[in-house]
Amino acid sequence: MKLRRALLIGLPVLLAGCTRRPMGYLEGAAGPASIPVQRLGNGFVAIACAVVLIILAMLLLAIANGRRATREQGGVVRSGTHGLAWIYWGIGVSTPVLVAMTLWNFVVTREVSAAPAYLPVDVEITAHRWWWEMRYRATPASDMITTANELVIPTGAPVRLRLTSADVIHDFWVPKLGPKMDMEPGQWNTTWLEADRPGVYFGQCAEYCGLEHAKMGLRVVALGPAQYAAWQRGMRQPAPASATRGAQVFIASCSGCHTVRGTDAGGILGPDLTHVASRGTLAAGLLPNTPAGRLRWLSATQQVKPGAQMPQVALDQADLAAVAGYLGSLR
Amino acid sequence: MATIASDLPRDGVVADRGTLAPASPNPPDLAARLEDIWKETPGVRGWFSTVDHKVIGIRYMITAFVFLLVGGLEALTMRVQLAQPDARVLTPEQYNQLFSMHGVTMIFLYALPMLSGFSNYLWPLLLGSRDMAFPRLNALSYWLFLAAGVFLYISFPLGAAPDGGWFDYVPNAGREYSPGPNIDVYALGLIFLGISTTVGSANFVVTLLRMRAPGLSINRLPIIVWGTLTASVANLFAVPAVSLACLMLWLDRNYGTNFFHVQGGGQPLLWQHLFWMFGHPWVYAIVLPAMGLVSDALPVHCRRPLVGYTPVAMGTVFTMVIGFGVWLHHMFASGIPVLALSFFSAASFIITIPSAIAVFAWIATIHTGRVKFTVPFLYFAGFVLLFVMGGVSGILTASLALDWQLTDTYFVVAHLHYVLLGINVFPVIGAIYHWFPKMTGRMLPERLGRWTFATMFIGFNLAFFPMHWLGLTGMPRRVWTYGAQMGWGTANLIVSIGAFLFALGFVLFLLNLWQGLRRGAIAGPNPWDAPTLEWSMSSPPPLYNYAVIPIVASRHPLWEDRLDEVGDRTTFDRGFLLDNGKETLGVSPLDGEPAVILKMPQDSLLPVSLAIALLVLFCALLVHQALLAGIALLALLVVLVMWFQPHPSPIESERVRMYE
Amino acid sequence: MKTPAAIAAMLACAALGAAGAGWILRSGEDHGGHHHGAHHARQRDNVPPSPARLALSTDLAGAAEVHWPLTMRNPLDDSPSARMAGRQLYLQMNCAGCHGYHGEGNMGPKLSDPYWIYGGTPAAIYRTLDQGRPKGMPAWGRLLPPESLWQLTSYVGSMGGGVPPDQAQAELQGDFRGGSTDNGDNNGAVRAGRGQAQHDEDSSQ
Amino acid sequence: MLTDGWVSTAMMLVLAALLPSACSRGSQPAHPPARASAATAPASSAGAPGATQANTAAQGGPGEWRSQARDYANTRYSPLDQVNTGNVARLRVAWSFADGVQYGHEGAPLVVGDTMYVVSPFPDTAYALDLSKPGAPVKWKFSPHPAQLAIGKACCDAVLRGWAYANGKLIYSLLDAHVVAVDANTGKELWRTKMGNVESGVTMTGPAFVVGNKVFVGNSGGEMGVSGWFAALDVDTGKQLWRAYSTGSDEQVRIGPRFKPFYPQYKGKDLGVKTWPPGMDKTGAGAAWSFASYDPDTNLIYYGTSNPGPRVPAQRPGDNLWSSTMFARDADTGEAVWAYQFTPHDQWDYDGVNEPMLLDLPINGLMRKVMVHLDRNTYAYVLDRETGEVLKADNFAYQNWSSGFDYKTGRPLINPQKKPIVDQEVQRICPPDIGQKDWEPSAYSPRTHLVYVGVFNICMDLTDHKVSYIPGTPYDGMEMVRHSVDGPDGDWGAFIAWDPVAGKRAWTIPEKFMVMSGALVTAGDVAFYGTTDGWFRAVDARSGKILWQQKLSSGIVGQPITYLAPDGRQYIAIASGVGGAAGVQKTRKGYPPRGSTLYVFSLDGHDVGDPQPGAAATPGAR
Repeated sequence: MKLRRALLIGLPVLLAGCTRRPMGYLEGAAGPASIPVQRLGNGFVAIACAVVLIILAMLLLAIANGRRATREQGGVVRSGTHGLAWIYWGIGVSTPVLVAMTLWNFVVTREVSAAPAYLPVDVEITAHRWWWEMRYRATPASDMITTANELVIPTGAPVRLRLTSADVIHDFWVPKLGPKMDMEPGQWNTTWLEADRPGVYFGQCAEYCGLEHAKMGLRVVALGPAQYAAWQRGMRQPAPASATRGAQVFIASCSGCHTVRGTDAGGILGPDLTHVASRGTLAAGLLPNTPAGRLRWLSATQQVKPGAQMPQVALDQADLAAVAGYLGSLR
Repeated sequence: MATIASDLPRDGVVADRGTLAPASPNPPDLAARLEDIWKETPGVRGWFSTVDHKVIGIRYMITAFVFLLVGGLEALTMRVQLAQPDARVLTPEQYNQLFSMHGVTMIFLYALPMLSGFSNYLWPLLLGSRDMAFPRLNALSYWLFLAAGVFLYISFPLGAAPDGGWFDYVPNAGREYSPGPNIDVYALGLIFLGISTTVGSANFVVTLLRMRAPGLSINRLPIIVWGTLTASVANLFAVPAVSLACLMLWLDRNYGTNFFHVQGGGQPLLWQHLFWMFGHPWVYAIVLPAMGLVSDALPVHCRRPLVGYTPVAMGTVFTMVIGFGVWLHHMFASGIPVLALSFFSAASFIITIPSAIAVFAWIATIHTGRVKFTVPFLYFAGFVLLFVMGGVSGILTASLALDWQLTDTYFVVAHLHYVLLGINVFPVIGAIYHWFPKMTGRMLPERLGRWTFATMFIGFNLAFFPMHWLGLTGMPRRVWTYGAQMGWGTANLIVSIGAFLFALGFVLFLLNLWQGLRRGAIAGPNPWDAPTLEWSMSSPPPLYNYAVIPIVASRHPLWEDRLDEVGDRTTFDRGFLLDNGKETLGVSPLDGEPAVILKMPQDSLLPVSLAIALLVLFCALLVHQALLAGIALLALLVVLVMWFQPHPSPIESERVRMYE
Repeated sequence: MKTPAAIAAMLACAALGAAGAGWILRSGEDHGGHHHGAHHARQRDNVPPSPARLALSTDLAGAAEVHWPLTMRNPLDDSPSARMAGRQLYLQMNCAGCHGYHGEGNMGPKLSDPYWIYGGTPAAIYRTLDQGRPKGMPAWGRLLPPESLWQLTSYVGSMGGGVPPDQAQAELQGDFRGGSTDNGDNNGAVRAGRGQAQHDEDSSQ
Repeated sequence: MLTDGWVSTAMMLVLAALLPSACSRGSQPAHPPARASAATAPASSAGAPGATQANTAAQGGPGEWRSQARDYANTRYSPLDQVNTGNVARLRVAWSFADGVQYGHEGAPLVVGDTMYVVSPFPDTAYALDLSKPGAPVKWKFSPHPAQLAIGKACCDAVLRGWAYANGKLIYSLLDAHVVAVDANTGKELWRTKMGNVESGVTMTGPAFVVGNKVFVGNSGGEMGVSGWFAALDVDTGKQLWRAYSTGSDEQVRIGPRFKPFYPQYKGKDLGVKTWPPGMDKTGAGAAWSFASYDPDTNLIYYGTSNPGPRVPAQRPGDNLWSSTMFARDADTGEAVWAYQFTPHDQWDYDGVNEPMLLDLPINGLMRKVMVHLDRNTYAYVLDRETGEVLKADNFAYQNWSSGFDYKTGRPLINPQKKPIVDQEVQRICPPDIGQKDWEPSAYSPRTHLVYVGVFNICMDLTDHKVSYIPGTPYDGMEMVRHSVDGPDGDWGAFIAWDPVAGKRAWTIPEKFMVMSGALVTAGDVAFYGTTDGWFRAVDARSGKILWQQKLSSGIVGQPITYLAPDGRQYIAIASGVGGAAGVQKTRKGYPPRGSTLYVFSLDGHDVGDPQPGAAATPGAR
């Protein structure tokens, strides 16, 4: 419990520690599945800039030369076939560059696409419109962990991701940790990622998936091995029994769509809320998971995320506050 | 700007040869006779029944330009929404419909039709012919394009516009996740438009093979002809893929088939394969003719022939051939095995080489030429830079590993706008400045033209260059809004400002067109002193184009004297005189030897009738009105029967009269 | 030749502009079946005062007693998106487990014929969903907001047996012989299946 | 175990039985004399010279039918032979009785003394019929008025699969998850015990089973996300003595030091929790809704548990113990002694509830005390009933979900092509959810050494849907289209004679519909069964030749019995009232309307009042 509280307090600190561009992949890559690509990307961008500048210079030079010719010789049509040397030299120089880039590309492709032989963490992620369901595979089955919208991983360990979708095509993308991979209904795509250092990494659905594609965010929280083990232990616990008004209203009005293990709430349409209060955000990265954030989400669902599958629950303010309070107790 | 402007010729007085008589003779008695033979029905009926390629070409361009403006307005609306984080100007549905319609409009209703317009207008002039091979088919392809455009836009005011993106991936576009008529409009609209494209492409291919002046062998063809030919052949292979995909989608949505339904054993990736098998060749189809426009028009303003005609022409064809083998690079993240993807990645690298040939050819042409700072030149020179930028960013996305980060980010948005705007819109506008005198007989004002170019060029780069940065910092595509914490606000604001500046450029351009039409200087037959055949006649050209079909001897018929080329000279004042009814010359496919005299059809209401019948048919299919669909189908058959009734066949043995 | 073309082009521009403006205004109100909040505004504007409004804006589940005119229409107008949302709910709320994946009935009554135990008009179906029925039908008004119930109503009515609101009296008197509200093709099949359904299900109902 | 003197004797006899001269013959009296009480040590059973045998002894006299299967071993064998292959064609209706309830009639009437007890499906009305009078008038009627709510919570029709008689009481489960005891003489309610909460989907359709002073019941609702259990109640007070859950901790499952499963995968702490994703064991079903059997020698009670919940396997990775499992428990304490899971991680709703039949069979040359269990998954298992070891596993019908059986691990090998996929249709999985044999009980004749059983010949196209757990609603998710193995017009069922030793069919009678009635076999070497389309047939137990048949008013899903009335005549009774799982054939042509009639047959249709052709003072037990 203490650890989790420490984690919660630590979250904003970790967030603050992130770069100003949390989705950028040309800086701050944090694992073996993303660092080679970062190098490649920076290299290619540099080459691209150089090529554009060289061509720009050539173009300006050519225009200047052409203007000079006009000034000196007037606009008389010029005959002759000279000028082909430009093409020979141009292609002669650019083709080796291109071949080198292609080879570099393949070297990096090989590096990041081949997952390590041993992947200690194995997570099934199912994309829904518009949130993420994570299921950590484990033996025995009772060690499985189900959570949502926040992928918690240990640092320094490669994580296998098995990706699918429950509805339309989505795409799993955490730029600082690894490549994109589509999540397609009826198909399991696998990819992997690894974080070398603890932190919170941003992700986002990268395939257009309808109305709220924009608001399908994701967080990857990388924890040190000890913290990760503590997190695992915590996640395997059921929710504590509660007889509060909030718990009652939750069971009566929310259990059709949400699961809180340890209670009668067993819906699977929305995220598993057994430990919802331990997550950093609500509604797939949209709102901070604070008392105010929870209340706002419950009382203005369709304003905060228009079109979300969660309807505006028809409860009065007191009940909404009670439910928000109950959710806050699910650590 | 001032220094550049100082050495420019005054408006309308571009070339001293501009006021000379056309090279192609048009003696009054012959002109009167041909005028009489070729004249079309006047009035409203004539407006609907014309089959003149020049009229159709201009209509194509105007309609496509209107769609460009509409698509641009859609884009501006989106840019208002995206100008700041967490904005609420638009709802997500509105945004999704807007970006979908923006894509569909620009790619399907602007980019190719605009080039088809140019090609329609220019081909017979460039080829020394009097019309396209199938004039009525030509009219039909325009009416179908218009009808398909209207069909796609009917849904807009009803709030049922396509909202699945122009790529329309299933299952998001399936009935389950898009239950309204939105996607049916898309699917049927694309099938509809596909008919127009196919018909038009077939016409271009046949026209090239048979409708040329004697002596215009394929090694003398202007590059625009190579470009459009390549694009047309590609379309004939590519369009069926998307038409089939759309038909399957429509059946899935309405009749419970399972082509794409996972539940019924279907495969969503099948859609992506079919779509991109079409989509990627299509990208080249809307780029290669535009490159051809530049390759033909830029040298005029550099006062020399294009450097490397043969490599550029062959590069055009080569690009298209490889272009059919790179579609998987749109699907790098879809879970296809890496080995398979690697081939497509490599092909995507290789495809840059022919484009690089063209770039170096253009730069060499400028470098070794005698540059005149005309407005078309500005657009073409600007285009070369934008082309390189679009191409180089394309190389980045060709990289499999890097594309796993780049794909579906704003980097791709930047890339594709550099490609499609840089390589299509800029050349097209340059080409309008270049060929406007031929089409209207008046010059476009240069001064405003330069301001227009500056506004557009700066606006364009302001709008799209920061998108590279946005993409590299991870902003995903197709998002209706984004959070403030992502740090994308400033760049997006710049983009939006740039977009409006770019739009201002278009306003100036329209103003420019208005000025040109109203009081542009009289152009004369060849204001630019250009070398190709279309400049050998009066501006605008007569109805029948060539009173006497010229006999072509080189690539630059009007520059032959000055280029010191050895060998024959193109003859304008002696050639085939075809005044025995509405007729033109057919030649052998490769060498351009005269083979046959073709009787051309009169103007006809059949094309527009067929288009209306099809429009009704598609509307009926959309709303499931079986009876109405049956009636439309019947009308369709009646029109087709009338269309195929016997008409004068080519005359093999008739004595050919020569004009001496 | 060119003048008419220019005029036509401008007219087209104007028409498209007007259409676009109209669309932005219109679709700002209409959000298909997804937008719960937005529906309130639209209903208030377009639907004459009726219990439908109450149903959408207040919690009826076990709260204030509302008198339901059987002839009340579904405030969602049976739009395709409402129906599709209803279909989703039908699967997600385990309705299919009792009534079958295509409404063929099993533990619960068949829903694809016009034989209804508690009435087949939208209002009657809504009430059944909302309050439950004694032989095992749960009261969904507890778990689902009214909007969702109307979506379910829309879907259930479309399975082949829905009674149009204006046929409510005919249904009460046993004179209703129609099929679903909009699918005329099904009538024959539905009528043929009715006898079967009755003998098959009457014991369980 | 062999130190037990009785067992050693049995072993020697088994060896003797292997001699050719000792091979069984139909004319030999293979069954032991009836015993007065089940509590008596069954030494006599070992004395029978048959090659295979069963403890067919039952409570009561040979003419009685005091429990659903007549005996603890679940054989449904009657020693009566008045009706035999020679005269069975003379069977005619003697009388009939309709309770007017239109649900499936699945139970077997009980005959105790001169009274027949029948209980209708929901609303579970009990009737005592006086067999001493012509036409068997109603002696008393008892209406328990169970909650109506239960109708909508019972997955497969509001049925009742049987009732029990003990110590002058008629005891049975009510659909609304209560157990009620009625005075067998007066029809007055003696006690009623609430066993579960029907609102959350717990119903009770299974037959109560009595051993001594205890009545055993289990719950239904495997499709509703209930927690499955099996419980023992005190016959006199209705007080619960013990309850063993099918999932959960060892304490809840009553797994303790006595638990000695044969296979290693069942060894370990709290496997009823660990083989489930966290929390899923609470809704993991494993209901016990079918027949139990009892071995007086070891005081073990055997019963199977149902499918895991939800039926969609994607939601519950793991073996999902102890669903689809056979339990052997101490009848007094409920402690588990062994367990065997027929279908680990059951992906097709195959359950494991089918009746365990306790036989002594020569397996691989050794006489073994075994349990024969024809599972829904199409394997006919022969288990060592003392250890839970699988001795034989043979397919009794067509299946394609499994590519074979691994005797080393005791697990079936799964055909990966037939695993369900969420939201995708997997075609032609055979058998479908209800297996190639459902709960309908088989019969065993010690005279022919064959098991008589109604089986199916069907497959399904399956689409799985993930489901939410919402208390009181189906936790199900299987969308199915069932069809015959043999194409669109193929037969859906058959009645077969199964040789459990050879592991093959002796004969087969193909049937258009699934055979969902129980089987009965008598010492007259006649086997009886009914069909879904309403035919009640008598067949030669050795050849499978149909000797007599009668079309009844509705389809038959009940269990035939035979008894002697006070007039000494042998009667055969069967309920006709289609329903239950047979309803999956509802849309097929020829499916009969519902009904509610009990038919009683006798030779020439004579009833108790009719004159006797010849005195038969002690018929049946020759």
